[in-house]
Amino acid sequence: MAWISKNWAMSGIIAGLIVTLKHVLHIGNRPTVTVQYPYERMKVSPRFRGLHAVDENACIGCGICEINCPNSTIQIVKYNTKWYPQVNIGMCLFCGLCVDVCPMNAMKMTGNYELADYTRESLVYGPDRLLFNKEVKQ
Amino acid sequence: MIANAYELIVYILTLFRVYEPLLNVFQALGAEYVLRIIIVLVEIAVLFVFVLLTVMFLTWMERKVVAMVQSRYGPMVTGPRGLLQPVMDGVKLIGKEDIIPAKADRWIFTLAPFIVFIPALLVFIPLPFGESLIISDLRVGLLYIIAISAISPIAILLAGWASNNKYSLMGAMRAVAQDISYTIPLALAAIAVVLLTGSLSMVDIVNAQGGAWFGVIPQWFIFIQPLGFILFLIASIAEMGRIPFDFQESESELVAGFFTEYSGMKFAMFFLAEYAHLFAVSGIVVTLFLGGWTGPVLPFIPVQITSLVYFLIKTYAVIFFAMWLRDTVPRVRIDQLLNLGWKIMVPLALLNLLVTGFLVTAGVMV
Amino acid sequence: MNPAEELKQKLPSAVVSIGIQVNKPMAVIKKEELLNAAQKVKEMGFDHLSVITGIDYMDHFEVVYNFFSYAKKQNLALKVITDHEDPEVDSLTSLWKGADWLERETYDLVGIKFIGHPNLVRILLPDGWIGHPLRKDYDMDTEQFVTIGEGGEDIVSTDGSNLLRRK
Amino acid sequence: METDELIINMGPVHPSTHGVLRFKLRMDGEIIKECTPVLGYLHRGTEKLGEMKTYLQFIPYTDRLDYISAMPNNYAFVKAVEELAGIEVPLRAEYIRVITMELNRVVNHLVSIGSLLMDLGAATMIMWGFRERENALQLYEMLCGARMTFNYIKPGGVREDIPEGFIPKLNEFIKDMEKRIEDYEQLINTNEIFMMRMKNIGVISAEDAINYGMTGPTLRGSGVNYDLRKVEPYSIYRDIDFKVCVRRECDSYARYMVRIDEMKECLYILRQVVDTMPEAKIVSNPKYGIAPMTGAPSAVMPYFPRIFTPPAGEVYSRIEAPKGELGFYVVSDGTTKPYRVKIRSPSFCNLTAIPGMVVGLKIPDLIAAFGTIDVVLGDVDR
Repeated sequence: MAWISKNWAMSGIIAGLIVTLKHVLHIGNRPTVTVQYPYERMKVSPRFRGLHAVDENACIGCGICEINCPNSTIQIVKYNTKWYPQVNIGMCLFCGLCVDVCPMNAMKMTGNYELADYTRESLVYGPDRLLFNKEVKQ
Repeated sequence: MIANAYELIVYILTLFRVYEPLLNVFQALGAEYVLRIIIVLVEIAVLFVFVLLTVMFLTWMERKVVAMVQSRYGPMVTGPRGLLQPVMDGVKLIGKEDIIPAKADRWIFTLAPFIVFIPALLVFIPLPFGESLIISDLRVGLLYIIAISAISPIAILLAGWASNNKYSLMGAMRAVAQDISYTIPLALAAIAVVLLTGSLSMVDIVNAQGGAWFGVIPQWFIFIQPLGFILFLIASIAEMGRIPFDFQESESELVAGFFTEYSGMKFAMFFLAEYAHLFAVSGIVVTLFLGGWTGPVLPFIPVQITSLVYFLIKTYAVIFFAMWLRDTVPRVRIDQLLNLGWKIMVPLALLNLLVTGFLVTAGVMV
Repeated sequence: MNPAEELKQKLPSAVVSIGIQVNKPMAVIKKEELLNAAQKVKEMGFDHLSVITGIDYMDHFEVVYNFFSYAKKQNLALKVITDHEDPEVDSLTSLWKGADWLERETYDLVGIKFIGHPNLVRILLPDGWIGHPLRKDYDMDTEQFVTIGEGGEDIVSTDGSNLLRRK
Repeated sequence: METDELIINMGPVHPSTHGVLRFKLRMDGEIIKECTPVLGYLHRGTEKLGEMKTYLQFIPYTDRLDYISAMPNNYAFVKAVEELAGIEVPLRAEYIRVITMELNRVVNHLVSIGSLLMDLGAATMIMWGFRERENALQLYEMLCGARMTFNYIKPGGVREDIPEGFIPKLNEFIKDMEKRIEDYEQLINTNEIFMMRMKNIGVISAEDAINYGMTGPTLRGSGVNYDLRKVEPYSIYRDIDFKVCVRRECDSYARYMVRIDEMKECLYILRQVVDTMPEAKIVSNPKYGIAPMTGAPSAVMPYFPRIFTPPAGEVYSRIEAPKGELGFYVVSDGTTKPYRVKIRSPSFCNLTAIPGMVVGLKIPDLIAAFGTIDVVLGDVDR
């Protein structure tokens, strides 16, 4: 009898049922937390490490980011008579080392995280898609 | 007094003054039985459509309940609050490739989903959805239900064997062991109810629970048979194969149990059968222990409608309990399940039966 | 007295030299005496074999065993130096069951054979892999392709021409 | 009657092997006669990569070992390098490191308990665990811009100082977690079915556990009072008041309970660290870095070593990661790249014990025992 009361009194299961019922009825601070992604988006923090961005005026094309990239993601290519980094997002670790090492603080990482694409080629972000401050030059 | 759905249809047709002319037409052709067959087909079609819609609703409800427990929304996109999600799921499953494994037993593999699906629908025939809302009030209704639901383990075994997959086979073996050991306490608990009513007919069982003590407390068998109710509920959850007793699938152990290899529409049939079974078993629990469709009679509303509403409310309460339990507890182990079945539930059910029989014979309970 | 010195006192014949490996005492052990020394180390209370590291130094291999004593809360490292041609050391599986996989891993990646190991097969790489990747002379340019044979065994080949490959 | 043994391949794609582990099971009906784990499906050659990358470039790769709790991996490698080069770390950086690591311990145990319960059939717990984990990940995102693979701890400090609003949010998280853990305990701890599944399953005695080289919560569940944070205090753990959670039952339930207790202990540590954090905003060692050429300190860490060459030597340094003892054996030859990096991953060593634990049990028990061992395949295969 003691064995039955110990094992089959089901007090633990009943306690569990109460907790789950609390969630169903939203009793006590138990809200629904889902963010319905394509319709609503979470705000990313200012430090978020997403797609790169390169300051066109600051970048000197020195290639330090290229050397320091662990996955050889970055290549320095020629664009509009100057040299700029080109990032292959498909291989990028988003570790932020390129941002850390940039001596001119030209490299930044933006909050853009929706980087999926249909082809491998379109994952290579050339300077035309990375540069900002374009209007300053003209 | 309208006894079953056939007579109800006849009554409605008479009410709209179309039954007589129709009958005359068919009698003139000398084929009265054709009309009868048509009416029977209509009622069966109505039942099946109702059951299938309920099943689709249940899949939606299951996901919603799980989501609510887990602080999520569940399906939200298709239709209002995702209500059309089951339709989309159905469309998706129909569109899937129907894969038959190379070394599977093709015939049995194809046949098994049907053998699972058809009994799941047949169970509803003697189930009273409401006053006179019953396809056929079989005099052995309860026996019929228990017998029909005993077919599904055979189909599961066929499916598991024919898949030629070790996980499927193990799932099937578990399902059979589980079904056999839980049908016994299920039947024993039901027999205790039969002792009280003296009839296997589901309608009689419901009618026996129609009264009320002191005009307030309904005379449901749950109050007379609390132990029997608990045993029946546990055994029926085990019969349904839901957590905490979902050994036939036991996703994290046997991948998906006996339907590991199934895809497309065949998988959908297992899926539908599972939820049809859930609905049927909940309905049986309601009929046997929770007073079936009985409830306060309201004026101006046909008793058929109110009784159907009462029945559905009670059934959904039981279904909600099953879903709620599923979200709370882990799965027990197969040997623990069998221990529970044979060493605890069967003796308790026998004890319950003995006490009930004694009390009925002594005239304390009628 | 640190454990390395203690070991040297107890087994003077086995210990070649003692030193410090960044605040952890370390003893270099003769290859032949490893099992003996390990036995002694275990008797001294070092019951936790933390890691086995094989290092390729181009002209010789070093196998480093890092021990820890739960009772004394002390660290000890044993180092064995083997030649480069045919690196072989004694297996410690008889003393520490945990050495089993660590030795298999060392065999797999560095290619050091452990004499007396009950099941010295590759653990991380598929059977039949060519070369030991953590050796300095491992050929990094040869691509190796693994397919699964009829019996479920791994088949390694350097010819990937008949495989379905992404561009 | 003639019976035959059944060989079952559990994995590499199986719902409850937590990734791509494969168990070759020799079964007698439902009973396991022999269990052989087959590893290597996720082997990425991290140790070889360590030889090819510079010290700083290798830190992002350590994130990918145990991706559930990446911060201790970062720290373990950085600690090894710091010991090798003798770098001093500012106090505030150490505090930030401890905050991130303890937060990661909470995250790891949430995922561990959640996936254990999901394997046992109760899917609710993992969703609850992920719900709270999300809050922690948002904290990480605030702190270092990434949610799982941080690359945050650097030799000589951390990458950036904590941002504004981080501490209040952390306090909120701690407060919230304390309530949530009560929920978990009410849901799981006394559940009869859970106890039936976990008690006396996967028993491993203290001697065996030590002999197998198990560490972390799995070892403490066997009654060995051992925690590197206490035994060899690194960082600022010497000054922190906390207790080591030990259970003596040696079974799966004990290991689960250790994790629950550890979560509570982590919250206690976090509270202390937040309260006593030094105010000085120095989070990196200026001796080992160059200020950016533009002069003004950038938004990111100003003194971050761009080229980093520790002296030749070798070091073995271990920390108490959430899963157990995580060690890095680093050999330096005085160049910018390590000569050899050996990773002693806790998951790999803990998994060693599985074949011995489960013989004679059933498949569901294997899942329960395996779930409480808590492995991450990225950590096992490396």
